Amino acid sequence: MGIAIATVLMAALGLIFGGLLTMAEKKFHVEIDPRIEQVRSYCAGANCGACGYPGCDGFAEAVVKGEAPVDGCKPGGLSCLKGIAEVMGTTASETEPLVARVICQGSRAVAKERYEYNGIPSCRVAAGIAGGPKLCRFACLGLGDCMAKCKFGAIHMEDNLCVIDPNKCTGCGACVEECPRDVIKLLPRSKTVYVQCRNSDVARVARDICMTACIACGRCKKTCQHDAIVVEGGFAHIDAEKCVHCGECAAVCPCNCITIPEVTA
Amino acid sequence: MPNKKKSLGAIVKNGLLTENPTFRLVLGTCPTLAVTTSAMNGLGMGAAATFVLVFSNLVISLLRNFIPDTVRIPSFIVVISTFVTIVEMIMKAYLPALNEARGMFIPLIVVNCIILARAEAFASKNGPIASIADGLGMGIGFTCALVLIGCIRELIGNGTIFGAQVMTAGYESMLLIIMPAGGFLVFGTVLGIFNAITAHTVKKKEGSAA
Amino acid sequence: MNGITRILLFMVSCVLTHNFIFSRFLGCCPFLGVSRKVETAASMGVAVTFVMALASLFTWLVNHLILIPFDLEYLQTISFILVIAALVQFVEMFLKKSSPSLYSALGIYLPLITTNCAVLGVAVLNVNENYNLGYSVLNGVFGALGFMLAIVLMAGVRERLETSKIPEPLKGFPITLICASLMAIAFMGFAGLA
Amino acid sequence: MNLHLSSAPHAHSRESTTVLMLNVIIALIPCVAAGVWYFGYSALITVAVSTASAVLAEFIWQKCARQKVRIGDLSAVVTGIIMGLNLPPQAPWWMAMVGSAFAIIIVKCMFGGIGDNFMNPALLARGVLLASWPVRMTAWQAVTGWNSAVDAVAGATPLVNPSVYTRLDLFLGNVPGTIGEVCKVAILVGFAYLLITKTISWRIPVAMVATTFVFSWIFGKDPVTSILSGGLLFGAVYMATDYVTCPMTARGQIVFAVGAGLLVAVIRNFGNYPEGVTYAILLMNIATPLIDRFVKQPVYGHEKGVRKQNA
Amino acid sequence: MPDKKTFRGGVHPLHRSHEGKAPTRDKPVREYAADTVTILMGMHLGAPSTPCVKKGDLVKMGQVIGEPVGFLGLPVHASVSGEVVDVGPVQTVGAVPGMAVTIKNDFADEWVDTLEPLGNVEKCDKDKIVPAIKNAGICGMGGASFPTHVKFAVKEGQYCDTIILNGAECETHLTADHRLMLEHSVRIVDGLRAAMRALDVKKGVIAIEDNKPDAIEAMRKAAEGRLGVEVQPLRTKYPQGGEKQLIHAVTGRQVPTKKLPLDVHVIVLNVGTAAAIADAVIDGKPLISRITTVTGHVKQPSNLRIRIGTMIADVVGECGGYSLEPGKICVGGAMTGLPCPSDLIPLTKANNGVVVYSEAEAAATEETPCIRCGRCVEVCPIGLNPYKLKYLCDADDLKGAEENNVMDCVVCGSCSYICPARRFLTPSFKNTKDKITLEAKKRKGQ
Repeated sequence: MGIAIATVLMAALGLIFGGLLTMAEKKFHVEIDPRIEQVRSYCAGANCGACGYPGCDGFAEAVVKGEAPVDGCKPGGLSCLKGIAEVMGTTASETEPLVARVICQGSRAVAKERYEYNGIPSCRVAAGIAGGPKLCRFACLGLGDCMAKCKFGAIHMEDNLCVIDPNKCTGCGACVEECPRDVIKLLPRSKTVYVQCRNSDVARVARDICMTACIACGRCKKTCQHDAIVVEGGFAHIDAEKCVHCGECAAVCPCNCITIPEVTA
Repeated sequence: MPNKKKSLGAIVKNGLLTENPTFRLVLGTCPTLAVTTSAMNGLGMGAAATFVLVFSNLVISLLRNFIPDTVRIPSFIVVISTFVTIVEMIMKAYLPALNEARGMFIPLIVVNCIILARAEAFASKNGPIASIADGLGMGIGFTCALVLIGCIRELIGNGTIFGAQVMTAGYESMLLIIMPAGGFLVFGTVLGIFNAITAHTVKKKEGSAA
Repeated sequence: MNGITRILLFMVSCVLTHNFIFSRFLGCCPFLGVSRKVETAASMGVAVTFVMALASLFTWLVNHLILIPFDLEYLQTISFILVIAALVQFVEMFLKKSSPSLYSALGIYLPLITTNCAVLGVAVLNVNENYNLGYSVLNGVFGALGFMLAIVLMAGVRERLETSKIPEPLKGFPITLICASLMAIAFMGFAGLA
Repeated sequence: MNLHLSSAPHAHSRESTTVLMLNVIIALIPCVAAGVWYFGYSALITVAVSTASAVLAEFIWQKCARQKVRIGDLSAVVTGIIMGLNLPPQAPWWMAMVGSAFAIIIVKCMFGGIGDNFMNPALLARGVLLASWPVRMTAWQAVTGWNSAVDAVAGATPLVNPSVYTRLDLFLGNVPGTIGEVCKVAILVGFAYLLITKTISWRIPVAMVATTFVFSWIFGKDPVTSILSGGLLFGAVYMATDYVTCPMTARGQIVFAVGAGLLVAVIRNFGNYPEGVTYAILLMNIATPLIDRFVKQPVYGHEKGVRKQNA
Repeated sequence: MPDKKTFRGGVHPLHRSHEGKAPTRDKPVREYAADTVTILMGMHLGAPSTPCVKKGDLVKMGQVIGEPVGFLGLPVHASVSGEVVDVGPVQTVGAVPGMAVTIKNDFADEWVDTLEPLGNVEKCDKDKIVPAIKNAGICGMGGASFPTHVKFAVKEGQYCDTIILNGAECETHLTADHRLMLEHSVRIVDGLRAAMRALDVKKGVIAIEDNKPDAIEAMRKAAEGRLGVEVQPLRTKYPQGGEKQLIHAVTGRQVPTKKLPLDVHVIVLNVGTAAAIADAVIDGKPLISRITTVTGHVKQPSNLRIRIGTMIADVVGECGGYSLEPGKICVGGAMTGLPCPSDLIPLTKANNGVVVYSEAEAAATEETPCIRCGRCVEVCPIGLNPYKLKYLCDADDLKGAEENNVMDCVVCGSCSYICPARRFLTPSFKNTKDKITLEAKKRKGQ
């Protein structure tokens, strides 16, 4: 008897609640696009904001609504791009992943200082005080504004200079935005040969304030067999399209402005 | 992430260490805090939870293809509470002392987050054998954590371990540790030490790899 | 002691002296999980209060109108949890519809109200202590308010901890637990108030 | 010319963390002296042990955690002295050590060190000791005089048995109690010093004591005896005013102090404990982040009526 | 008028050494003309002027050498007569070098012949006053260097009922305004009257901190019998001379957030600016010289009337040179002064002082953890929570900082001054304000 009542009771309770919940489910139903969840799962998940949306959730929603580009998540890299493209039913245009490079080698030893800065450790503040502690107005100040912004721990400060680990860098560009001196540039990952200076002063001045300043002597241009180098605005530029990474220009540079960073897998 | 290719041993180990429910996932904090005033209490609670985990995982895994998504959680809870009721009856019959001491927490196994979390995260997606292994691993992991915390609290707060006098006669036990505040404190500190050790080993591994 | 004083003291005891978190260890999961921001903590507190009030009412009714007459006390756990699960599911759907922001803020913790042991705990307590209907509901409401007080205070403290230089291994749950411990010590001051 | 540049301001007040802590230490000296006067050398030893272990605990933690060692800021010394003054005179040395170590390591260092503890370390440690060894923490030694051997003659604290002691006894400190709290004269001297050096403001101590006074009266106790007995004055002057754990704004501090004063009266009159100062301040410490959040001071240009006035 | 009005909060910097003013406050102003002057084109807020002379040109005193650019533009005048020896960028205290005209002084002090004096301030044509101010190149001489004629541009629907002359000089070390008020009190009142007439304002208040009783006395005497001019003593407290604080203290009104003093019908002028207005109106002379306090570790701290564009090295030389190895040289007082990278920096219209600090005074301070003492909250004249803002700024939470009213911060430095933990409060807030402004600009640009 007890078993019977128990069974009936449980069944009845189950039925009543089940019915109530089914009704409620119908009444309070909210449509959520399942694709949002899927897109979200492919994102890098750092909430870095590089895409311009409030966090990865915001980005995912925008992608599904068609507001954000499929390749908006730079930190996620190729796998993310492919994944999102698959969800959204478009094919991924395979853009070369970018990586942030520091266009300055003005460490404490080579770049002369205007004064000793002992205020708040912020490049932006230091840059605003009498033209900044380094004499070169294009120099990295090395106080770490970019480091604070990097969500991926790819940046550290060494000897008054910012150093970016290309293996940790996702090319999100947060540091580029933050740098008050525009010392950091996003370059295609394969472009390992580049000029590490953008001082536009005349050669005499540039050489005087920094030992590793580009003096626009044009030797690299003469050496380059692929016509990839132009000297413009007081310093040399390398055209990524034409450059074959032979490194011959680096060998002749009198100021060691062009270096071939180690390529690590 | 549940992976069907994982060996059973790996699943058990997962519950014991990698995803230890108490120290890694920080689930089921209420019983962890409430019953660990002595090592024995911890062991009893752990055993009860393990029993429920194993059987509810098994049943849910078997039923996983029949339960509609909307009533998933209620159905899991029904299964779990059935086994809890069984444990409750066993406790009353065979371990009246423990039941007297912390009896209120036995029905609360139903709402122990570990069990529901495992049902959601593992049993509803995996086969019965794997689910049993998972339940066993998680259960034992949980039990170990409870016993560890129970031992520490019993030792400092009462000078004994499993009821046996350990501290010398002159020891004046620190009552606070077996009070609620002490539960939070010991759990938090052990958790911190656990984290520190893990971080240390991870660093070592990275160091040796590089 | 007259009736009103007794009820008042009972309320004080529910909120402070026998605080669900600090002296009964009930509801620790959401207490640790949803106490990151004061606003979320407060809304969680409100949700729990609502569910607990309903739960203590319905479980009392189920217990006294169905289980006891039919001599089925052994079904207490299972039928209580069913009532609670249904209630929570209902609240969840309601929130999803009426306040999506609150819903997304509470996130995965809304289903976990079901597994908030405070809710089942209050039902079991009511049975163990043999409270009548009025006291059961009072116990539910004021116990939940005690929970809310604890979680909001905790959230305030945790917001402050955000800016603290807490050692790496202690960040997250460990420091929260230690916080709870220190708060529990302070709450001991209320001992004997009721 | 070797110029150092930094942004304005280029001048700085002479007060530093160390100076402020030193001020508190100086203000505590009368209390220590009074404790020794009434309870003998053992009181001095207790305070010394607790201070030494507080400093040592901070030093060890900071070394182990590879943090910068900051014992030079003297905050650990303050915590240690207050811890010692919060103990009964005949407290064993190991209790002073446990209390100080708990205060420094668990309440302060684990939360990030100076400035990051959300509760007063010394007070919380007192709460811990009170919960752990209630008998030892509430067995009071009668006043013995400065050079007597430790010979505990148990006496009831004035809170338990108010009629035994006159108000003058209470004021001068000729009563059993913890080392620091008994002598109100010494506390007031310390308070005056803190006010003169502008180390603390008058708000918290005055508002807290006044609130307790009023509510003790309402609850039917002799208000003067109430504020003179127990650790109220000591707590209000030295512990409720702890920078780290009280609200930042003037309004917040008043709310804090009134809350603490009310809780003291409530716990003393209705709770289990004869003394509520410890718990009252601790509870308000917990509420401090919320007070800081919700009790705001007017902001220039945002005040009510500013817009209207210019309309 | 009730005496000694003030505002909420504030600090008493260096009060043990009379705000650092003791060495110069009793020193009468000395005329000084340097061998060469380097006149910056960008001395005022707004776009720098365009140089309209070239190397080798001979210029006379008061001749326009820079043409105004844009709405906030001001002309720049030669402050000495002589030959232009260079036109090009020079190092400044700002982020980038500034265009400047360098003139070699021939010491003839020959004025240009195009001056147009308007005569008596009470009788002249009042519509010509504001153009005269603009043509004289007058900008705020208290430090912010906002073009004065733009302050007088009262828009449709706005009106001004009070002009306040700021003679508070609450900054440390500086005594330039103090000496000006003692020695040229009538000129100041003339300038105020000219401004009042130009805008039909009935009330002019000269506000002076009570640590300058002689100046209060002198100004009272000068104001006697002048229509609507009053002298208001203020309590000595920093930043009493801050525009918002001054308006609150004198009128009891608060400038609403993101609004200007004109929105509460007030215009605030520095006393120096008023004197310059008087010169421009009565004599038609442009702003080519100003009083600057040179103090700190120089051999003879003095108040000098310098020609605009004089190098710091020259004024220090005039004061006997450095008395010890300088560690820091700032233009302006200790609370808001700008640090100079060398002493080869030309002084501008806004530079009311040069302070030389020793190396010990300039040594770096270590930032220690906040002890939540609440002193920063107590002293903030705006009523902000600097301790909280600092956390938000350090975490780069611009939105949070903005919600906590960081944009209302006046960067007075009181919090940094008082902080016992030596935290870099003010610089962080300034940095965050700059970032927020930049973000807003970017968003607008999009």
